[in-house]
Amino acid sequence: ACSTRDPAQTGGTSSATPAPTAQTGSYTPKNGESLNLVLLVPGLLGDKSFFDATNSAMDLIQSELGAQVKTVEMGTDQTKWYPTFVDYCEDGSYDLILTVSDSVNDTLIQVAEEFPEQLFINVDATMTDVPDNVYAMLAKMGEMSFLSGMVAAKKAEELGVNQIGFVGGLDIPGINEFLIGYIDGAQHVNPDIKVAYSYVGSFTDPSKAKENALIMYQDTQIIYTAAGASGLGVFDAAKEFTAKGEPRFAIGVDTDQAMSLKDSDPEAASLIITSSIKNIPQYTCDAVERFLNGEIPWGTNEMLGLKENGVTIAKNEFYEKLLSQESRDYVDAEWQKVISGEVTPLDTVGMSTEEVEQIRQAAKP
Amino acid sequence: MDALLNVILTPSFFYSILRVTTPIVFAAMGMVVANTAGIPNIALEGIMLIAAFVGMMTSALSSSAWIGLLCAILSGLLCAGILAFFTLYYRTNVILGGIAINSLASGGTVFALYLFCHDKGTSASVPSGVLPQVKIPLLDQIPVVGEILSGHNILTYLAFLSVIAVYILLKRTPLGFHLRAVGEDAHAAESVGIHVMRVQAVALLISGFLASLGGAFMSMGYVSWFSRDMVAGRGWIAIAAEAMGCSHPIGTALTSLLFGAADAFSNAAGVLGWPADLVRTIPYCVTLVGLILFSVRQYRRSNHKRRKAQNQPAAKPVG
Amino acid sequence: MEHISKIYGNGIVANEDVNFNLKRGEIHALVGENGAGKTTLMKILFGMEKPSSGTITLEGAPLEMNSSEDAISHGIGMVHQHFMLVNSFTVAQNIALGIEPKKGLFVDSAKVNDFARELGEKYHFDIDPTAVVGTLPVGIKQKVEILKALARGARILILDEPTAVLTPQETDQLFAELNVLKDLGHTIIFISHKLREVKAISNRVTVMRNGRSVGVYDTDELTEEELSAKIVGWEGGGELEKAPCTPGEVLIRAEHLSYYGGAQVPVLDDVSFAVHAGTVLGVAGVQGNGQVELVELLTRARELEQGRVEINGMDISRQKVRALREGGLGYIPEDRLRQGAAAGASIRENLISCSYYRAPVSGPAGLLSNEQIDAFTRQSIADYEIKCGSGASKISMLSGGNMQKVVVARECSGQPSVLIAEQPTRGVDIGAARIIHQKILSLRDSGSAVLLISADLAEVMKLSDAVVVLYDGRIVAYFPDVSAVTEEELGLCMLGLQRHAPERIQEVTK
Amino acid sequence: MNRERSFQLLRTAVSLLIALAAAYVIIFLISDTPLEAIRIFTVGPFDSKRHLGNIVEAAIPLIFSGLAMAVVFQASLFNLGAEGIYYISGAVVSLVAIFYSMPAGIHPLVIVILGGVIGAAVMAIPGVLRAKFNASELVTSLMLNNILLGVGLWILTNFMRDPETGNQISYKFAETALLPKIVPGTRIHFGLIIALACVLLTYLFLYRTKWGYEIRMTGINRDFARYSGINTAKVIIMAHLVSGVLAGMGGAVETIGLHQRFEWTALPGYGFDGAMIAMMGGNHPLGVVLSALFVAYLRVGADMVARLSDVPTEMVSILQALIILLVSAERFLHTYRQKWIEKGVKHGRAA
Ligand SMILES: Nc1ncnc2c1ncn2[C@@H]1O[C@H](COP(=O)(O)OP(=O)(O)OP(=O)(O)O)[C@@H](O)[C@H]1O
Ligand SMILES: Nc1ncnc2c1ncn2[C@@H]1O[C@H](COP(=O)(O)OP(=O)(O)OP(=O)(O)O)[C@@H](O)[C@H]1O
Ligand SMILES: [Mg+2]
Ligand SMILES: [Mg+2]
Repeated sequence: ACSTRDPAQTGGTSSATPAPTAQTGSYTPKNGESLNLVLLVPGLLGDKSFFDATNSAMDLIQSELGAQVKTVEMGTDQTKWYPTFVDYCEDGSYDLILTVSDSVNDTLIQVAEEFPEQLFINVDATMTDVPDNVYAMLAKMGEMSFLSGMVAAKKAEELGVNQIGFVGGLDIPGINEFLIGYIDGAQHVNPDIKVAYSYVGSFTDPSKAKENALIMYQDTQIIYTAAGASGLGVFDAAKEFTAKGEPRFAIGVDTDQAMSLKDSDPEAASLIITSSIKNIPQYTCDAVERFLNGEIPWGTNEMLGLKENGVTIAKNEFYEKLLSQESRDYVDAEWQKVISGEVTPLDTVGMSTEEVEQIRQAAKP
Repeated sequence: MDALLNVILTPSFFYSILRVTTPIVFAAMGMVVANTAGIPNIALEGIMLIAAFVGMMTSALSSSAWIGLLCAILSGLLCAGILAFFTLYYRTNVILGGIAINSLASGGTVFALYLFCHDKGTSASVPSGVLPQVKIPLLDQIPVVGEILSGHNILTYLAFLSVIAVYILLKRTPLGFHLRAVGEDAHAAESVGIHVMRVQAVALLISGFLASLGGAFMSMGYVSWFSRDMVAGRGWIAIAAEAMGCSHPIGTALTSLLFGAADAFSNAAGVLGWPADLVRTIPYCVTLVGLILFSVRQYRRSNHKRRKAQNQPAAKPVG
Repeated sequence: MEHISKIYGNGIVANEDVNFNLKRGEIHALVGENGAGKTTLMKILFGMEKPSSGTITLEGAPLEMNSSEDAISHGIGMVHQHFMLVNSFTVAQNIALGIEPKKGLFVDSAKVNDFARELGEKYHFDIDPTAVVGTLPVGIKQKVEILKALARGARILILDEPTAVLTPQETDQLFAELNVLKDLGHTIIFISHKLREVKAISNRVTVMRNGRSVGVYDTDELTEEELSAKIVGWEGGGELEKAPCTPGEVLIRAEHLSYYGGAQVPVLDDVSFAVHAGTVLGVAGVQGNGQVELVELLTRARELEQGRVEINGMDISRQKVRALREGGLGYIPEDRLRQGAAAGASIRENLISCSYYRAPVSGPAGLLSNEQIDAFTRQSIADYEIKCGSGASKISMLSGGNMQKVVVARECSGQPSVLIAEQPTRGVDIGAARIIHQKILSLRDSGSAVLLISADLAEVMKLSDAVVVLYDGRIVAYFPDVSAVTEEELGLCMLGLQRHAPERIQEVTK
Repeated sequence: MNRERSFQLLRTAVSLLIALAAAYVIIFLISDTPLEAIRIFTVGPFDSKRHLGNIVEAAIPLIFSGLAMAVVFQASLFNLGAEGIYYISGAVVSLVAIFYSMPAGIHPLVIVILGGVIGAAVMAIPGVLRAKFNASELVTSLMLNNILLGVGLWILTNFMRDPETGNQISYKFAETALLPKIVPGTRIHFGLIIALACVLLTYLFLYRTKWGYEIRMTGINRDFARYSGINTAKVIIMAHLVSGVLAGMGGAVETIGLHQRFEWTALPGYGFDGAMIAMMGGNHPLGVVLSALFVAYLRVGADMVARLSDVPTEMVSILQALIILLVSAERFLHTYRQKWIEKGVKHGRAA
């Protein structure tokens, strides 16, 4: 019921089995009627990334499973998170408390231990010691960036250049997973390809991202951006160069950015080849369904990669327009190979700063 | 190093300096006017943010960038007016008032953004207006200079015109006289019947007007949407520039440019893969070092004067 | 002005049911002790303060004023006691401020200068319109202030202690100018603590005491003594007793002091003198002849350029201010608001600024002793008759005269062996001035050396044992025995019209 | 005098009421359950021990930064450097909290002292520049804030990032490094005691020692201070150092008090909070405590209303703006004040 999207669009096969509706599940909601869920966001909505994606998962869960849902922003001050969790645990009426991202792990573990009766799901995290009342999932950013890397490299091939670029928000592990996966994917296509990279220094400074991209675009045709709201600046820069008669392209992240810009800024949208996306809404909804069916492996942390349909890239009209059929076929083929295990992208999770440094230096122009 | 020079020694690098400097110059000129009247406006950051939002929103609603600009200016004036009302009429500490406006702006714009386009991050999903870029005839024919100076957003030109305007305002007009008199000695101004509160309110309004142009540039020139906290400290930089420029319009414009250049440089260095955390501090380091050198020089100069005076031959032999 | 009352925000009743009237073309003096409410009454008349109750009638019509702007438009002008001038502006700019002649959108700077010049000529005020005000001597500043008011068409001119900073000659000149104004039909209110001046210039006089008006008199009806009695509310006073002096060793010695301060011509030129223990050396001179620089050099507010100063045997160029004070230097500064007091601090805090860091005020571990401070505060308030709520109230709440007493109390408290007193009674009423004079003399009698710098000749002659006259940065005259000179003689020297021989001046270094 | 003070209280109360009323109006406009939201906002922070604890724990860093700012403000120096000091002090002490093992009582002590030393060292820069060369401390401190953020992030990335997590956070602190909780059922930690001790010490320092006297006199009138023989350059540096110590200790206390890792990736905002709190508290240590508690109460209330009802968190900043503007509006209601005082005087006369 959760996979409302056309599975064909995602390229891979959906792992979601046809799900029973909430009413038919083996679980009885605490209030006896409908499922009562709350999502505690460790930050603020509007990140255009996992917070927003998880928030839309809640809408999906509400419409597909008829659950009562609520989303709470806990803000950026970490010290406020614990009291919020405790407020909701003490309330006692929630069947599940959802949360998202690694940053909340410490708090989650502490609260889970203090409230053993309460069940929690972290929809996108790496956790080592998962308490028995917690279930964690992780979308492999490295693998979706692997796809982006392949797309970028193929596009570079088509343009006859040997360099692609990356603009990140901050030089932090979460962002570097994108970079490393991207480099890995690009080198999978062309081992000699060069990858320029830079960091904006903020997820909320699109103007600065634009400055970065304007410089990088001088000798780079394609830029993959993982910089939250700042990433918009990269598209703007691509538009500016293209307007001058020097076509430049971008790859977006987190949501299908071409489609979301299509109405407000068609020129920018038409330069976004694709976007790498976490399937958070789908797999979160799936997880809640599994919960209803009693199928959640509590106390574990599951990785959701290409194989599990945890991540994907956007295949929209612009993708078809900007990338040749041949290249697209190539990407699909390699995608299947990853699923079948013939190709294994680098495991970027928990990579040390030194390893990251080594890989990105090696690929630097 | 070569790579760096390749990036820096291009017209587009110098072009980017002017673009980066634009919002800073506007806000810094606002600070010059306010400070001259003795009422430092530290709400510039917030006013820019609000103007950026209002400009985006109204241009989206009206499908006209010019109406957007007008509304952005009105919002800047309104904020400055509120600040003036409280700090001048009700005697709220001016610094506290500034902090309050900044707080109002950072929360209020996100709140309004959410109401307006159901998004707490950016307004990119809403088509909003962009102010035109201006190709200057003849100038854009000249090879390098043309590339650097022509084709900027209209607000960039306005920013540099505002420097001249502020200079003339302060040095030549009656209002400028009153601003300076009030700033230097409010009692003296009051004693000749100048309405101190009114003059300071005008100063704040002018500074709000200038800052709102800087804000409008952010969302309607620099980029074409609003995103939360998009002013990202430029108002504070402007305050630093004004202090370093000793409240003088020209000096302040120059220090703003210095800062813009350092910022453009840090962008270039960042792209070349220098450590990102440290690279982002470059503009601030440059400002800091610049300020230190400037102050040390001032200090030396005053010392030097004293020493020179000491070495002067006595009018009459000692003894 | 009828039944005027004014209660300030801090609850002080500055005026209570005051009646005050003014006749066209008169010079009306307003006198009273410090804090009697004179300034407040005038500020009300000038629209700067709103009365709590009462009415103002101008030529039969009731006057409702919200700001000084309104007062100015009714032809009222005020010259405040503290200068209200923008220092970085020129004379002309200050005069034209707010009524600038325009050329299009801009200020017409040529007209600004012409306007000022014409105005000066019209009223026979000798000023340079292009001079920057901050560099001018006080006498000129005072004229600029008056011109400012006249430029705005003031028919009623309020002068709040205009003569406090002037020399007798300057005062005489001002009076001449005031009389011109009177003849031109202007009405003048004149506030002063100097009764001689009141007698000399005014037609009528209103006396204020404790916020009330005591009465209005024709000036000719009263003698100075009677007026004085009306002001303080009791008879008496009498001459200061001054014991013959007994000079001791030299405690202040200045040798060949020259000072340029960056200028081409010396501000001080080869100044030498010595002050002995148990004596008062008066420095007379028209302001702007180097007195300020001299004092600032002696107190280390400026770096010495040439020459040498010894205070209490210390070569001051090697000493910090603190060390000088430790070595027995007391200093009553000219400008109590700039240097002499921390306006935002309490009276008690202002009283301890010389002693806070050492026993008994500062105990072990740098902790201040409240008992000591309170005791000292109580003592000072009693000794100097400081009128205040309590030692804990802010010094800025005091009237100028009482503020001055705080400064004097502090500076004299440590029994300094050397006292530099600069305009010690500027703007202070008779009673307070008397207390301050007595204190200075008692210091001298107990063996201190006092250097007195004052623009008030009467004061110089009353207190000093010997007098030097400073003119154009040089000592031009030395009178070893004050009782043998007349004010006229001194005045001539101050104007540079008479000089003593170098040999005679040399005597002062002995 | 007393009448004036009681009016002051009255005015503050009225402006608080107006600010709250404005908040209620906003809540009414945007909430579907306004009455519930208002209840949570107003009394929520007091409805349980844990929530009361939230107020206190939120007030602790505010007290430190408020004190730090009060000291420089008293010297008439406008330095907003507490912001950067919180960050760098937190980052550096985290290294000690992670990589050194020490006995339980000693470890936090070392960390807090180290925080103070770092704060002093950083503040020395604007202090010396101001004292020696008259460089604007406002500008130098604002620039330093951003530089320290970069340096702190660099330390975090390169020396203590926990690769186990995908986030920009450090390894966990050693157990021994954490400040003990002192009130069961809340997270109030030993930092409160340190904060209150600092309040007392700062009060004594400012109002009862000769150094505090020098700072205040220099702040009120620098010419007067110089004339009195006070070495104002020394005083400027001293005020900066003391302020730096307080801010640095605040950063350290907050880091090991409520956090288990170093997890700030942006300036935490305490510098500006401190300026606001110091000014609202009249730059007096006791005023700082009161205004810190008040601001903490507002924030806890707003957090609660945001998390338990449908009012967004952004409302806090709007509300905060209103309250700052009104509460510090000296002349708000001043016409009534004048009447109130005149009446008092007349009563006094009549009696
Ligand atoms: N703005 C003010 N706020 C509070 N109290 C004031 C204010 N101005 C004056 N006062 C008080 O009002 C009283 C009258 O002051 P006023 O200035 O009118 O006296 P004055 O007669 O001019 O004295 P002086 O001869 O010293 O100038 C004094 O006690 C003074 O402290
Ligand atoms: N805003 C104020 N608050 C408190 N006290 C004030 C205020 N303004 C003035 N005063 C006090 O009232 C007194 C009278 O004010 P004003 O400025 O007229 O002094 P003044 O007449 O020049 O004094 P003086 O003649 O003694 O030199 C001053 O000494 C001052 O301390
Ligand atoms: Mg007076
Ligand atoms: Mg007076």
